[in-house]
Amino acid sequence: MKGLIKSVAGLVAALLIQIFVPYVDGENLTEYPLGPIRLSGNDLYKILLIGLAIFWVILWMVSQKNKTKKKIYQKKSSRRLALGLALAAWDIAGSKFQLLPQPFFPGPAGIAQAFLEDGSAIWENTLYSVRLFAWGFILGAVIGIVTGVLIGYYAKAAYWVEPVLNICGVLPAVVWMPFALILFPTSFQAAVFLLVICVWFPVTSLSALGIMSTPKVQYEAAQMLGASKLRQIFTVAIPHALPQIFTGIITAEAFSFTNLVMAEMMGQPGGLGYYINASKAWSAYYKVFAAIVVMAIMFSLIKWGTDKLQNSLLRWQKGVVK
Amino acid sequence: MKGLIKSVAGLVAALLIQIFVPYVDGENLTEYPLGPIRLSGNDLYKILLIGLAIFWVILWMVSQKNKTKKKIYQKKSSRRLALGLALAAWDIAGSKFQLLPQPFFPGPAGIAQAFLEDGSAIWENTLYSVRLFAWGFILGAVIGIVTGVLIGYYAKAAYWVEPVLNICGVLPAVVWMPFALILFPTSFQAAVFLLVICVWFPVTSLSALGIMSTPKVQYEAAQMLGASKLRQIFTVAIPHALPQIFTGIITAEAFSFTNLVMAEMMGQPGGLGYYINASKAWSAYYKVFAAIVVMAIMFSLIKWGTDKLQNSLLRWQKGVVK
Amino acid sequence: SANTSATSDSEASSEDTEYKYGEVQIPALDGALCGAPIYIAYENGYFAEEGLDVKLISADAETRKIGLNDGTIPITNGDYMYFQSIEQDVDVTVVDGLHNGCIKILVPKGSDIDSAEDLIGAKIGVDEIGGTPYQVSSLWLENNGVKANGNDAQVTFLPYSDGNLQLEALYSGEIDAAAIWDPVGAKAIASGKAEALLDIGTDDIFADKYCCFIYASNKVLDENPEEIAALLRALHKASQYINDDPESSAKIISEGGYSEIDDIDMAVELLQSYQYPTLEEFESGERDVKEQVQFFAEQLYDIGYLSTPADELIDRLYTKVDY
Amino acid sequence: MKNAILEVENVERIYKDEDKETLALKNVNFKIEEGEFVSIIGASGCGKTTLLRMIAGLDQIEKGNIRLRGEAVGKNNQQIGYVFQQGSLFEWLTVEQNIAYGLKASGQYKQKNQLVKEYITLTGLTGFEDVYPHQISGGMAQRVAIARALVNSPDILLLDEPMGALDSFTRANLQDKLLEIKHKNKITMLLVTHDIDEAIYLSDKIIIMTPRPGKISEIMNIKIAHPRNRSGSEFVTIRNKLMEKFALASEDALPEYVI
Amino acid sequence: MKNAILEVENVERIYKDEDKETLALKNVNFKIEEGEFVSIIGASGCGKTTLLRMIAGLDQIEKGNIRLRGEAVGKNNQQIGYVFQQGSLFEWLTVEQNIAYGLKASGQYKQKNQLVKEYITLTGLTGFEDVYPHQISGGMAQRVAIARALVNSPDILLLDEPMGALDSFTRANLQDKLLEIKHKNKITMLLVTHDIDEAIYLSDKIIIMTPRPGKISEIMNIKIAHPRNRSGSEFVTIRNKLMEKFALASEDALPEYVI
Ligand SMILES: Nc1ncnc2c1ncn2[C@@H]1O[C@H](COP(=O)(O)OP(=O)(O)OP(=O)(O)O)[C@@H](O)[C@H]1O
Ligand SMILES: Nc1ncnc2c1ncn2[C@@H]1O[C@H](COP(=O)(O)OP(=O)(O)OP(=O)(O)O)[C@@H](O)[C@H]1O
Ligand SMILES: [Mg+2]
Ligand SMILES: [Mg+2]
Repeated sequence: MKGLIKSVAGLVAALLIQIFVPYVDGENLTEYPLGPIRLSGNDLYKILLIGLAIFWVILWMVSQKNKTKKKIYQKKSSRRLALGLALAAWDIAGSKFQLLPQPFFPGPAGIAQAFLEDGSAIWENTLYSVRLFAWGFILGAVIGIVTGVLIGYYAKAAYWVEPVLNICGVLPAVVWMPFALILFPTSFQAAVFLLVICVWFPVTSLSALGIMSTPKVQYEAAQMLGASKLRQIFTVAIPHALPQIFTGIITAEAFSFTNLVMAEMMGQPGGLGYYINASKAWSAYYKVFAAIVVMAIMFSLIKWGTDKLQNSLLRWQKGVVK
Repeated sequence: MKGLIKSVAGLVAALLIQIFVPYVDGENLTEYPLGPIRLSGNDLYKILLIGLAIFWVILWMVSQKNKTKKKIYQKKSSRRLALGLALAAWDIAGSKFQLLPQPFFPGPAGIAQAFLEDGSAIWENTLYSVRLFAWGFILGAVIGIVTGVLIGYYAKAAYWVEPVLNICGVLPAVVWMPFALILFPTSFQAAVFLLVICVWFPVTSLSALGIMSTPKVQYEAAQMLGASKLRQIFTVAIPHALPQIFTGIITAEAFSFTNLVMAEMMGQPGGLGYYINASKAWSAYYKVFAAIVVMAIMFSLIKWGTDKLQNSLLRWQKGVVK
Repeated sequence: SANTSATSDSEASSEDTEYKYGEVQIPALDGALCGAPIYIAYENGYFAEEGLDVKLISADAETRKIGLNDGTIPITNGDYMYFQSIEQDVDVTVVDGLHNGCIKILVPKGSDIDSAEDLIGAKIGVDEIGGTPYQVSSLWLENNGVKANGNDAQVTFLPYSDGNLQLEALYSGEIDAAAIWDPVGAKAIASGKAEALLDIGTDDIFADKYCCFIYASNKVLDENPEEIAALLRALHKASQYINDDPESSAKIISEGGYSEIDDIDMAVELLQSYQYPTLEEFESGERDVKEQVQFFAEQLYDIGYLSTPADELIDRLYTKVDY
Repeated sequence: MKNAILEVENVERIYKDEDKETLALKNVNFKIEEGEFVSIIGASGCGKTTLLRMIAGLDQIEKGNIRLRGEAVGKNNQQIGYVFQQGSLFEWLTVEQNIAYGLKASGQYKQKNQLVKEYITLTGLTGFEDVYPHQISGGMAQRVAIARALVNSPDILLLDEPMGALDSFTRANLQDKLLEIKHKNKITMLLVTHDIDEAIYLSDKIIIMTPRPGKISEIMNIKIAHPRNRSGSEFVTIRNKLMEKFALASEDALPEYVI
Repeated sequence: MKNAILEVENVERIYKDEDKETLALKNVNFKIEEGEFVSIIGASGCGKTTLLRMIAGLDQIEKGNIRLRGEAVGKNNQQIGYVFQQGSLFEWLTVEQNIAYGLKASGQYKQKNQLVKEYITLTGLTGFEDVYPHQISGGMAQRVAIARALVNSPDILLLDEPMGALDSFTRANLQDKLLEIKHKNKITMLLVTHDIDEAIYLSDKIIIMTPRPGKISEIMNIKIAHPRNRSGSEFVTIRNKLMEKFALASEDALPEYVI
């Protein structure tokens, strides 16, 4: 019960401030139609606050059945309180009293406004980014794992690929851009290439590390049991390297995400990076922040997916590493 | 002897091609004064080739005295051969027959030309970049280690800082820029801040990981020997985490280097990133590449320094990790 | 040699000068020729004469905007790109004009495209969605009956953060036209691989109108209008100098390393085409900055790039400074 | 009767987890006299480590009393030395630095640094002063751990299965070393072990514990003169007696797995 | 005389390093008969592992001959099972999957998968089929390693100190298990060990090796009937004899450290 109150209290504070504290400059946000009703950013922000509060109430009810879940809920409640208070403070500083420099730091209602105003554009650009990211990331990860395994397993491959890896790893995107645009027929492919490059580097080097650290005795055990070289790679080297491969993939995720914005400045007709740049040019920072919110959600989802995959593939590790 | 011949052969090939293969468009590079003589990019390139060859001959002579060194020299000779041949091929494709798309990919002589033409400007901009990088990197690393130790040691700190870390870690530099510019009085500080942010994230998370993985028994051993909490942090937690701290620092190096270019677009009076952008405005890609060569050398030096430091601080690890 | 020698020059020449306004940062180091008066004012000591200890920096559009807003940068050169920002309450205003046309729309040499209508369905490369080439192209297209904005737009704009890559995309057919800044645009024409579909130096809509304005920080303007005035005086002297002697101007800029000029003749040609005003023109006010700002604001409002009518916005867009 | 250096009175310990409680120790009572060598022997999980940690002040004493020379033990008690089962050496310090750690931590390094050399000699580590832990064998590492615990001159040395991971040759060797140190420095030692032979070979007194909840089932005095012969008839008799007890006490409670 | 299943003839081995050469094995000759349990015992570094690896085909045979049922041994010889000292289990496979690995690798899993269950029962691992290696104790892990090596039905099982890292309770338990398996499956076993008691308890024949260069100093037949009593007089006599030999052979060559 204490956990629930703590969790929701912050949101309630945020909601009260949104409702009762007036705008210092009497700012009026335009209302936009959303289905049958008309909403302003203020309304949407309020709805989101209430929605989140309801979600936490439901979560609390579900968690009551299980001691561990109950504990986790309780543990997280201080953070939730802080989040609510932060939103309230931000609302005051960003929207209500405009203490933050405007228009650079809009309040939460301002950002909500962007979704109402530009919802479909944001959605389309998100889809575009997802497509680009998926191509670049998956290709880069696959190529990275293959190269990593080759380097890790064959000393010859390491001898030749390592210097290339060391050079490519630090070349800034500026260098790759002309190369990519000239090499590939479409700029979409060029942008994918840019992402592939920046995923490839960490995935390769960490996969190689994982493969190299496989103890010789494990290969020998497999050999004594009749496993061929190829089988040894697939049933010994790769499973052993899997934790490091995942570390590489997670590093690459953050890294390629920051490069997505740059890739979308290379002749792409859309994407969140494109949208951010376009909005920034006209100082529509509330739209910039809206895009960032989308990116944060996207990143969380990707990370969540990777975590799930990792947990299921590395369940044998549970309890080994703290 | 075989190693020596192999090492030098590639350079000789590159030299012969530079001397005897004519430019397809009869390109004449301007000569610039260098001390008492006048040189063109072709001449400088030739001098560098010869210089490198002499260096390898000397290295070979030194290595003859020591079996291990001899072996290493021998082992590296294939790579050296490949480097020489690559230079030769690049000379043909980039300068002589101009097979690579111009002006994006100048040949080696073209890049050498940039150093003759613009040597002192490159040098000054390099110094500027070094200053910016040093500030950002050192500050970021120090703050990162301190935060990492706090997070790793105090669960409370982890509880509050971790969400912040997760968010900051993936926000692209684009997002930080306005924030940095508004927050800091001078744009130099803002640029430093940008670097600090991108160094801080990997150093913190890896330091924290290192501290957290310290076995409890080691703290207890120190406690039984009369060590205070503070002493435990400095003599147990930090030394134990040092390998991971270094991993963080090395990751951060590559990461912050790619961000240096961006930071220098933020109101800086110089720097290699600035130089690259200015050169690009006039399609002077040979200068862009010259700056990249400098950056590569700079990065190698920094990496070399880090390696030295790491080897001396982590000499207790020698032989533990392969 | 570039920056330090320049710095030491100005230090030597102005050792006895009292710097009334202290150190002033001006963003100019972007490699283009638009900022020519700034380099000239710097090199010829006009800034120092006005008591300004100027430090030149390189800054992208974003950095300039924020610097102006915060007052850390007093003035900058720029086009219509900040009109929308002013509408969004960024504390910036136009105070003067700088020069005429420096943007072109290029098509590959021998292309079939030779009018705005031919661009229907085309892909147009720009440096930045929302940037000046984007706005210029949109204005031109809409004026010539082609929809450039909105869901029913008849063209697609694609951003290329590097002008050279934009050209490469143009040559490879990835885009049909490139709205591009000088000097990249001018060089492309000189190389014979591209031709201009639109040159705003000569086009009816844009000719005889400023392309680059001088923007000032409202904050500095409130706190220290004298400083802005001093800056403008220095720039006017430089403008006059360029007008008088484009050859030595180009030489000064090249030798100072402000612009990596590799073709001095073209640089001279460009400087001339930009029609830097003379002191006389400034004083007579024959080139009415306010009127031109209003004109472009109206145009942008008409096509939907501004959502506030020009009349309401003009007081924020333009501020008269007495110098 | 000699002075009791350590008194354990009615000690009890319950581990509370999520949903279940484990009674780890119940009603533990014993005394150790000055200079004695006492072994605690019992199956895995019977609470030996828990007991030792409570004596060392690493775990809280919830019920009962533990007194060292009449005073209740608590945190940071430097009169107690502790040798952990394994992995407690500081990998980043040389052998010598590891041994000197306690003196530095307690600020006595200046006055007493000759002690470090002394213990290096005593534990037979001469020549390995500047070597790092990963470069030495398990047997040597445990000797370093012992030297490290001794350098602060504790009144009593607690050893938690210090030889569990060693092979039998090394083990025998280290056992002799331990006796040598004990006699030279007249130090009281309390050893936890799995190994019946080891307990008999070393101890004046063996405390036998039952598995969960850990209770003392018997305290046995060993009166064989040193050096003891592992194949001697006295030795074999005691071993058989102990073996029987264990077979009875923990037939199917043998520590087969840990999950 | 029974059939010799394994013949080792004049085997020699030199390790060539940077600047020095180590003569690891010299003039090694012995035979093992079908169904025998043979132990090799010797100080650390005397070349026991080297010898075992050569028999298994993991190291090259430079000089001499090793024949299994009359044929020279080579790579990928599935007639030989090998149990490594430790750390050879596949951490990412469950107990059952580890044991099934050999059958899958040799493509016999379809026909013979009931063997996996059989060996799980035989090694007493029932109930732990779906558990991962890090969740079980060292003793269980070695039983998994043994079951894994047996599932391909090798003619001979080589064991390289499989119990080195176990405590004495678990060790005794595993020794009995090993004998049980041997008798049930009539399998020939060659065990390398440090532990004299272990060798006596298990073997029909003990091969004693001298330290560097590793040579066979004696081969001793143990004729005590099973189950053997570790405190029995026969046992104690043999142990004393062996101890003496070792004291002579390796007084100051005791394995004190590895650098
Ligand atoms: N932190 C803990 N939380 C819950 N239960 C614990 C904890 N520590 C130990 N236990 C339980 O307390 C009992 C005694 O543990 P302890 O480690 O003292 O045994 P031990 O005799 O030292 O065993 P071993 O010989 O395996 O080292 C065991 O049943 C164990 O599972
Ligand atoms: N790869 C190698 N290179 C050089 N020398 C080696 C190598 N492997 C083993 N040796 C040396 O050969 C000798 C025999 O080694 P081996 O591992 O066979 O001994 P061991 O009897 O198994 O020892 P332990 O009981 O410690 O396992 C040792 O002196 C060792 O130093
Ligand atoms: Mg224990
Ligand atoms: Mg061995």
